[in-house]
Amino acid sequence: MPNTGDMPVPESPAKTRLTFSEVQVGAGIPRAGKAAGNPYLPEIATIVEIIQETPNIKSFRVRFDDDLLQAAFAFKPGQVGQLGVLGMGEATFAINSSPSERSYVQFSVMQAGEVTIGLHCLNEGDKVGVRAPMGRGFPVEEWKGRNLVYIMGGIGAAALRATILYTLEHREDYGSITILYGARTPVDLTYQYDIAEWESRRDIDAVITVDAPFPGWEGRVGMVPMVLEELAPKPENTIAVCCGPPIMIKFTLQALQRLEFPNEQVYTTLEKRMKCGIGICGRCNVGSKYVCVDGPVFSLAELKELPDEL
Amino acid sequence: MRIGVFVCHCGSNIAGTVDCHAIAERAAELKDVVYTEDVMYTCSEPGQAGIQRAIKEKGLTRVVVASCSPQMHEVTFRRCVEDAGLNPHLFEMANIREHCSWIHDDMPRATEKAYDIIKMAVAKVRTAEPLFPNEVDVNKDVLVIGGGVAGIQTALDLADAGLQVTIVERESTIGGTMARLDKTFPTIDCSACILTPRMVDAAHHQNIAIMAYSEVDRVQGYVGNFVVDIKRRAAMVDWTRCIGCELCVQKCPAHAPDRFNVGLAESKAIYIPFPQAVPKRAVIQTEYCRWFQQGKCRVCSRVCPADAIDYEQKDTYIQRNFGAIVVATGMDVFPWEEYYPQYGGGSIPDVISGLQYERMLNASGPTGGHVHRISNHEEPKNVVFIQCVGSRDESVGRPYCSSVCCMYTAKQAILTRNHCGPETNIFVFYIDIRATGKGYEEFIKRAQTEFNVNYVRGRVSKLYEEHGKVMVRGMDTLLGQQVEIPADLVVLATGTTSAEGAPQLAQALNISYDEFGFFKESHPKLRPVETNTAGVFLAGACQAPKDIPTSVAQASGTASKVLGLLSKDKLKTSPQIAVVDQSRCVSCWKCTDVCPFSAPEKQSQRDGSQKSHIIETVCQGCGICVATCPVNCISLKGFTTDSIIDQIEEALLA
Amino acid sequence: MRFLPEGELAGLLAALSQEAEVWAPARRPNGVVEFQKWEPGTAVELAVLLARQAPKEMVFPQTETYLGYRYLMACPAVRPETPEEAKLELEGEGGEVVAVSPSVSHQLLVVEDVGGSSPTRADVAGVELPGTGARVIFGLRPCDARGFAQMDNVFGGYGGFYFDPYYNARREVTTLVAVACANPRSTCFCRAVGGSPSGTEAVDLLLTEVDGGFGAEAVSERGQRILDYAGFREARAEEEQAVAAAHARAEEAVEAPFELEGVRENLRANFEDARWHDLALRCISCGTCTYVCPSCYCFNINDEMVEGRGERFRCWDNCFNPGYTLETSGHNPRDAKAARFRNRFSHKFWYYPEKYDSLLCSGCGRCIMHCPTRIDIREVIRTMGAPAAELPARAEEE
Amino acid sequence: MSSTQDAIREAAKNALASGRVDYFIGWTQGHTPSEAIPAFIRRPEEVDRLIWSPLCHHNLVTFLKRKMPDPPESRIGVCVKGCDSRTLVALLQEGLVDRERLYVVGIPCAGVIDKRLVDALFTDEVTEIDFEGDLVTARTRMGESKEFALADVLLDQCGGCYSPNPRYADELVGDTLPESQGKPQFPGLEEFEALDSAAKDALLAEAFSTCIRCFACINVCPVCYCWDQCVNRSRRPALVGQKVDTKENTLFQMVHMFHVAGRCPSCGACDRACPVQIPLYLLHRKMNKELYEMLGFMAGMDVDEKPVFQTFRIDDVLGE
Amino acid sequence: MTAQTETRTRPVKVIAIVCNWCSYAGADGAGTARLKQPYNFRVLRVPCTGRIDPLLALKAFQKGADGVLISGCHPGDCHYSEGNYYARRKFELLDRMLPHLGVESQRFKYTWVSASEAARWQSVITEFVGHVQELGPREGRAL
Ligand SMILES: Cc1cc2nc3c(=O)[nH]c(=O)nc-3n(C[C@H](O)[C@H](O)[C@H](O)COP(=O)(O)OP(=O)(O)OC[C@H]3O[C@@H](n4cnc5c(N)ncnc54)[C@H](O)[C@@H]3O)c2cc1C
Ligand SMILES: Cc1cc2nc3c(=O)[nH]c(=O)nc-3n(C[C@H](O)[C@H](O)[C@H](O)COP(=O)(O)OP(=O)(O)OC[C@H]3O[C@@H](n4cnc5c(N)ncnc54)[C@H](O)[C@@H]3O)c2cc1C
Ligand code: SF4
Ligand code: SF4
Ligand code: SF4
Ligand code: SF4
Ligand code: SF4
Ligand code: SF4
Repeated sequence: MPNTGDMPVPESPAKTRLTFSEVQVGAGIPRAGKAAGNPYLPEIATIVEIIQETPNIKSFRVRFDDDLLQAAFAFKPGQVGQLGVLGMGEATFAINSSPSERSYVQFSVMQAGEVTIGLHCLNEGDKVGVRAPMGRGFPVEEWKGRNLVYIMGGIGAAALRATILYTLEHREDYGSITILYGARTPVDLTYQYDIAEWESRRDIDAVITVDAPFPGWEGRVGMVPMVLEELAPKPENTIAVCCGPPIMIKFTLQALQRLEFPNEQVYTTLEKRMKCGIGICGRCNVGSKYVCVDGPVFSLAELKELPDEL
Repeated sequence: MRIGVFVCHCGSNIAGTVDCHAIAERAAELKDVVYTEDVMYTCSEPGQAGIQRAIKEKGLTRVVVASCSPQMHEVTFRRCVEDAGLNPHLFEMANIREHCSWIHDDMPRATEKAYDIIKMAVAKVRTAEPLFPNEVDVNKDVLVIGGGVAGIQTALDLADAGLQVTIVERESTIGGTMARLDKTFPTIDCSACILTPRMVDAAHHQNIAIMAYSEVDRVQGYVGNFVVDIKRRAAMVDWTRCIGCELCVQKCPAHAPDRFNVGLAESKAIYIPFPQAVPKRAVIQTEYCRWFQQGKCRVCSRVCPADAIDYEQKDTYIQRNFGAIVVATGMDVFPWEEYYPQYGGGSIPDVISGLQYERMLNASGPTGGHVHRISNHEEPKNVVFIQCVGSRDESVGRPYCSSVCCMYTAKQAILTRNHCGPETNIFVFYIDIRATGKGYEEFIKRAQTEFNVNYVRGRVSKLYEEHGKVMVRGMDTLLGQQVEIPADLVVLATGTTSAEGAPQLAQALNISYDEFGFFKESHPKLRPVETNTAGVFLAGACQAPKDIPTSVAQASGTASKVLGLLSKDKLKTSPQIAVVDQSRCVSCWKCTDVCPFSAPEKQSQRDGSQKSHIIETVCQGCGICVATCPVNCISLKGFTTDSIIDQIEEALLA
Repeated sequence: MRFLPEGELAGLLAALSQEAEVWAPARRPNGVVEFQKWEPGTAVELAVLLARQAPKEMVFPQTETYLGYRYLMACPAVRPETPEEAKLELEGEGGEVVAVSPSVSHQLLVVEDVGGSSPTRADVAGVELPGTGARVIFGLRPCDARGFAQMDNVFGGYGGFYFDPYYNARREVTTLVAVACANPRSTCFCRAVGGSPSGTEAVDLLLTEVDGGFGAEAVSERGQRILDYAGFREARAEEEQAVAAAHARAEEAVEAPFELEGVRENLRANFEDARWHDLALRCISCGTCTYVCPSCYCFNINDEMVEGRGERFRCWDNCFNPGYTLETSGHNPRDAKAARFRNRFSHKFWYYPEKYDSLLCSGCGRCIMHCPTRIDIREVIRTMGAPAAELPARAEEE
Repeated sequence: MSSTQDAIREAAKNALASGRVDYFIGWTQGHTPSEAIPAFIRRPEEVDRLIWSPLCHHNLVTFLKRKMPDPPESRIGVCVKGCDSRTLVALLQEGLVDRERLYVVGIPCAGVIDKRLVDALFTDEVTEIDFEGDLVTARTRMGESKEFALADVLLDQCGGCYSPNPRYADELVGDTLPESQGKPQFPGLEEFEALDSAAKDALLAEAFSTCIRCFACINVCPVCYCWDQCVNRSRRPALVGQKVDTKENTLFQMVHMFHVAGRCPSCGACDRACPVQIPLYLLHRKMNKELYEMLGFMAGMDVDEKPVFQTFRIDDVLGE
Repeated sequence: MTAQTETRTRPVKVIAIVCNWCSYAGADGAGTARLKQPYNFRVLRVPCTGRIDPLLALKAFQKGADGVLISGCHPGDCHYSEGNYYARRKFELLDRMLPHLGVESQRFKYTWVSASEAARWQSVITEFVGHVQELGPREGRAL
């Protein structure tokens, strides 16, 4: 017999393989609507509104053409979706409308390459393909009763907006809430409409900062990690959630370490190149974890377990 | 994306062969097309207004007009859509007149073709991006390299227009070749009388700085922003003190050949080329100076009333910024001695070059304007001119015509007659006569008739000395017989050649030059004074052999080009240029190799690597680099690879 | 055990091809042996041990278009039809219309499934689709078959993951008739990864070539059905012995160049080890190894316009491809060749096992044979799968 | 032969011991004695692993190009045969490798074996190849053995090699070989050239239909250095479609071919790397023949020359 | 007519890629002079023949063109002074290689037509399309 050591080599995995008949009852396919059973086919949706957030970021509010699907569409804050322009391809974006918003689903798109340029060319009324939701959201249920610190930079706000909106809607379930949001210049701040509201609310702390002085900007100036250290949130019973460009995340995590946040209390979302979005095509792996199904949300403790290949 | 398509009938010019209404209807099916219309005359006032109205009312974001050739109306429509608030580059023209209706007569087939042409234009406009001309600040100072008549003219024109001009002249005085001439054809007016006042004007012009005895060492930057290192050669004389009194020259005990007089006279080791020199400053030619060669003397330093002599002087370098550079380095006289052994190769004293003769004729020249034989100082009885020495002669590598020799020979022949009287026999051996300028042919005629110059058609095969004469043996091809003339003086109409060091200068300036060292204009007909390097212009004989009127005319043309360039505070660059996607550039530098204008440069990146970057103001938008870049990371705005592929696809789709 | 006399082989294949498409190894004009559609007269090539490529393309084509669509514009200036009219027109053309715009837009987007080789979304479960009719892959080796088993995990929804309709539509109608290996190559190491030259994992019917014909053992019901073919007869005892002897001989001929024990842990421990760089020096980062591998399954999804129609397709991809992990910011977590290299082996012996409780290598040795510089997976595992302490400080690559 | 091998080892040892290079690239035996593979030697003690025989077909210049050296700024010693050296010269002409960081050991080469020719003579796996003068002995795993003349199994271009001696090297080992004078030969093309256009198309279509786009040909090509940015992978611009089908595969190969035009000396590395035996060599050699007839140009002959497509002559006699 | 003869006789599709300054203007001139030309070619305008990557011509064949014509300024007349010299080398190689890639040599041509050569444009395009039509459409080719 071959030496298998501690390496289990199952005889035939076929027994665990699903068949079409099983699939029809929906096993393993958590999506509703008529595309059930084929996770590759997009649902067609119509752009109902486009918001120019910054010079290179637009938010798209889309509605599924299938009203039933639109009504049934539910997701967890932090989950993502594949938004596609037919003819150009699909790309991954965080769903950033509130989970309670029933009339549309919002994605914010920064112009980067092929697909995102294609998206930026679209008008209201145009069609897009959507595959959503995907991945694992933030464990907002687990966080109940805790203080929350959101730390975000630039387009990173897109990944946290749904979560922020959710926790604000369920304000009573959480302790103190701090939102620290920074961008390179005031022009690069997304969600101005939210910012205005956050800043006016008394039950949360919203700190908005830009990297360098800017004509007309009277608010705070400084890089996010530095401002974070100034704010110095206490780690006790506090969850820190951060998202932004890689360099910002790097320094923010260091700052949190200095503030003595335990790894279990720090969450972030990973951006990896992804295509299928269902844990098959292979490219978004970090070790054996696939960002599209096991993430994009990870706690720092979970990340530390993974090979250092971010 | 919302595209509008407007199909023009152009009266019956298009509609006669193409069913414009039908294709306008069909174009409505094309992807992203949201509005179509067929119009009688799109370019007319109401036609344009219609387009503008549609842009506003239908929210068009891109426009295609199917009508005539873009060469005809692209500008019109670009302006039209721009006035309606669209970026002018989100417009595309489909040429269904010149390329369709006018060359066909079968309506169904022409209509089909016109539709394809529209599809291609729609495909192209779909990938179009809004383009904006870039603006760069412009330095308005101008550098003129070479202070011959052309350089002086350009400098004066520019200075009069208010620009600051610096003339960098290699010699210690400006003036160039013309300063050495006696009279000029075809008017036979005194060269110095025309030139000297211009030199003085230049010297005194408050907007002109003359840097004589200087050379351009290195040129960096690009149009509007050149950074030039200029080397000031050490004159061993402090020019801020020297007053040009020539005392030193008088007292200097060391002799040197007189370069200004082309060796016809001697000068001193300390030297001022000629009395009207501008600036009139002394220079020590160290190779002849006793102090430098033997370590003793210092006479000049002792006699100088201004205490200007400085034996310790070194070459100095200064850096200046300029917005434009005019090259006016002129031409040199062909070094005939090396190439014509059959003419004695310089060993026969009474065989001289045209320029030497020019000095001899000059009243302030070494002979005081007296024509005599070099060998014995006698007045010559037989003077023979030989044309085309070093011109139109493949065997010496000079296939081109030097363009001035025929004329100056005629001039010199006439002057000879004036100087030597009616007894002297004057012969001119010529191949044929090039007298194309205004009054030139008449001038030649006068030489032949009025001044009794014998024009012999034929080549001189040999010159040799015999019995104190220079025997001229040649062929009179008109008579078909050998001729032999015992000459007293032979003047070679020596051709011209590019200025010494021209190729090196061209390399420093990044401009092209031909195999003879003359600088290449950007386009012989359309851009005759520009070079391929934006902001670098040519004037005078450095571009090709020229006479004074042409040099001056070109110099003024150049000045106007420079003025045009520098009339704005900012340079607007054409937006249809190449750009590099640096994230994909693999630094293979093929683009820098092939670009005729040296637009791509190596740009250092934050990570220490170098990537190609195309200087917007320099790129002319030809796209040669695009077709050369292996990874295709350069895109030519307005003509991207993707847009070409899309058009091909549309053209081929049934 | 049943027995197929040599002369009956063509008959069997002919019989099978009555009911299914039969694919078998055969020579191409240039001499390369590949799985090709069998037609009467095609010479099946069984002497060469391994076809150039594993038959994974039968279930997982290199390029698979799964969605087609086109845009239909109807602009108001000259075409006043309603979206409904346009929709009718399209249906007339036979395309399935899955989206028609609401009245806000004048732009009609029509998505149609391209049909062809892929199941339509309406009836994913319908298995008898064009291009997915029953298939028999004949003459593959046990290691090739194991590749299918390993991909089955990924595409089959094992462990609660997603179920891939395209793969499975083909996989479910594919019957694997393997032929046991007689002369294993020097590159074979199936035994080291739990396989065997006569292994039956994922195999429906196993044939063993002996003098005079093939011993035949059905492994599955499907295989059993094939044995119904009249050309089979009951094996004689000496034939059964010959089969057993052939199995034993082949088993012996396969080396087991490394021990699996501890490999996964050691790969994890050696993740940062500099020896990865040494090993990868010779690699040219091409990806050949992954494309010839029976179990490498990564793919890419792209949209392209083909003849005026948009198509979305997936095509093989691999971790040596630079675009595989390149991120928007330009950052590439696996920019260096060594990192890409490490991923392939780690995936096969660490990541995949962690996720699917199995290995992602059947020991066929194709990656060694076809690698332009003969990178040897056995060597890599022997080196990087060993405890760091047991190896010289900086072992060289050979 | 063995003296050449000793000389290589010696050169490698010196280069390593003196600290001139960080590692040295030569050839060593593969997993069976029927194959040589590239070897990367870091320590002088290890130089005895280096071998030299007609099995050493790999063009090691490949390992000098972008992204190959590890760490990137390594100083590298490398062995080059005649044709390998011409690829190196092509890289040097364009300044794509830094010659300061190289130590190049040149080996005059009398030809290398085309192992595919040997393999084709057996059904079983060839595991051993020996050389005895001009005699080659091949043995299979099961013990079958055959002998043949070296000349019969050489790569077809090796026979009339125009330039067997390295064109560029810091040190030459082994005896220089006589260079064939006169017109270079482009062997093996006659049959292909004689086909009509439809037959050529059919031949290429069949060949390209089997391409799996593994990029072995491009990545192994020493003068293709764009690495991650190869336009064959690019989606913007989308010159080559990502679908793997005959038409796109053909264009894919055309990209490679036209991009190496003027830089490819037909070393054949791509051809030998291709797992599905697409006759890349045939086309590239044909192209080189045309280039030679067109401009008298051969790639990689002279470090100071420019590749033909990055320059021009006004008096090129081309076209009408 | 059978389907087969139909494809054989269908009008061929020719792509003409021309430079803006000379050949496009030359073609314009031909139009202005009402010089009759074949129907089945489509003109694509680029700034300079130096802009045209030979691979674009191959792409056109791959996409189904039956013939490809490249035309620019005469050598020496390039608006950018050097573009057509580079192009000349590239297209010469392409011209020589195409017959070996399964594309008959008459299906490709590179030539020079100046802005003043309207008549030359007419004869070049007419002749070229004629040759291609003689060969007929290309079907089912790899390239
Ligand atoms: C013998 C002879 C007789 C002629 N007679 C006539 C005539 O009668 N009528 C007529 O119209 N034309 C005549 N010409 C032609 C006339 O000389 C030229 O047309 C005219 O001089 C051209 O002027 P230019 O300014 O272009 O060049 P130039 O006069 O040659 O001036 C060029 C200047 O640039 C300087 N220079 C060169 N290189 C450099 C450098 N690298 N850096 C800085 N400075 C540099 C030179 O020192 C010189 O001062 C004659 C020419 C010759 C040779
Ligand atoms: C979980 C997740 C959530 C994201 N959320 C958002 C969001 O809310 N808003 C937003 O603007 N962007 C978001 N992104 C990034 C977004 O997916 C990429 O910007 C987008 O895919 C770029 O696609 P493209 O076709 O325009 O670029 P391409 O033309 O494909 O390429 C441009 C560059 O982006 C890289 N790239 C392409 N796709 C991805 C990808 N999926 N992930 C990472 N890099 C990629 C390419 O390698 C290339 O370097 C998210 C990414 C992930 C993985
Ligand atoms: S487009 Fe022409 S001018 Fe511009 S950089 Fe490229 S080659 Fe130079
Ligand atoms: S040719 Fe292309 S890849 Fe090469 S340096 Fe220029 S821009 Fe970069
Ligand atoms: S990794 Fe190599 S040996 Fe293992 S199955 Fe794949 S190709 Fe075969
Ligand atoms: S291991 Fe071999 S086949 Fe695989 S990528 Fe590296 S060189 Fe290519
Ligand atoms: S090596 Fe062969 S199979 Fe691989 S991409 Fe090149 S031609 Fe295709
Ligand atoms: S094929 Fe062209 S783009 Fe690709 S690597 Fe080679 S030279 Fe570069």
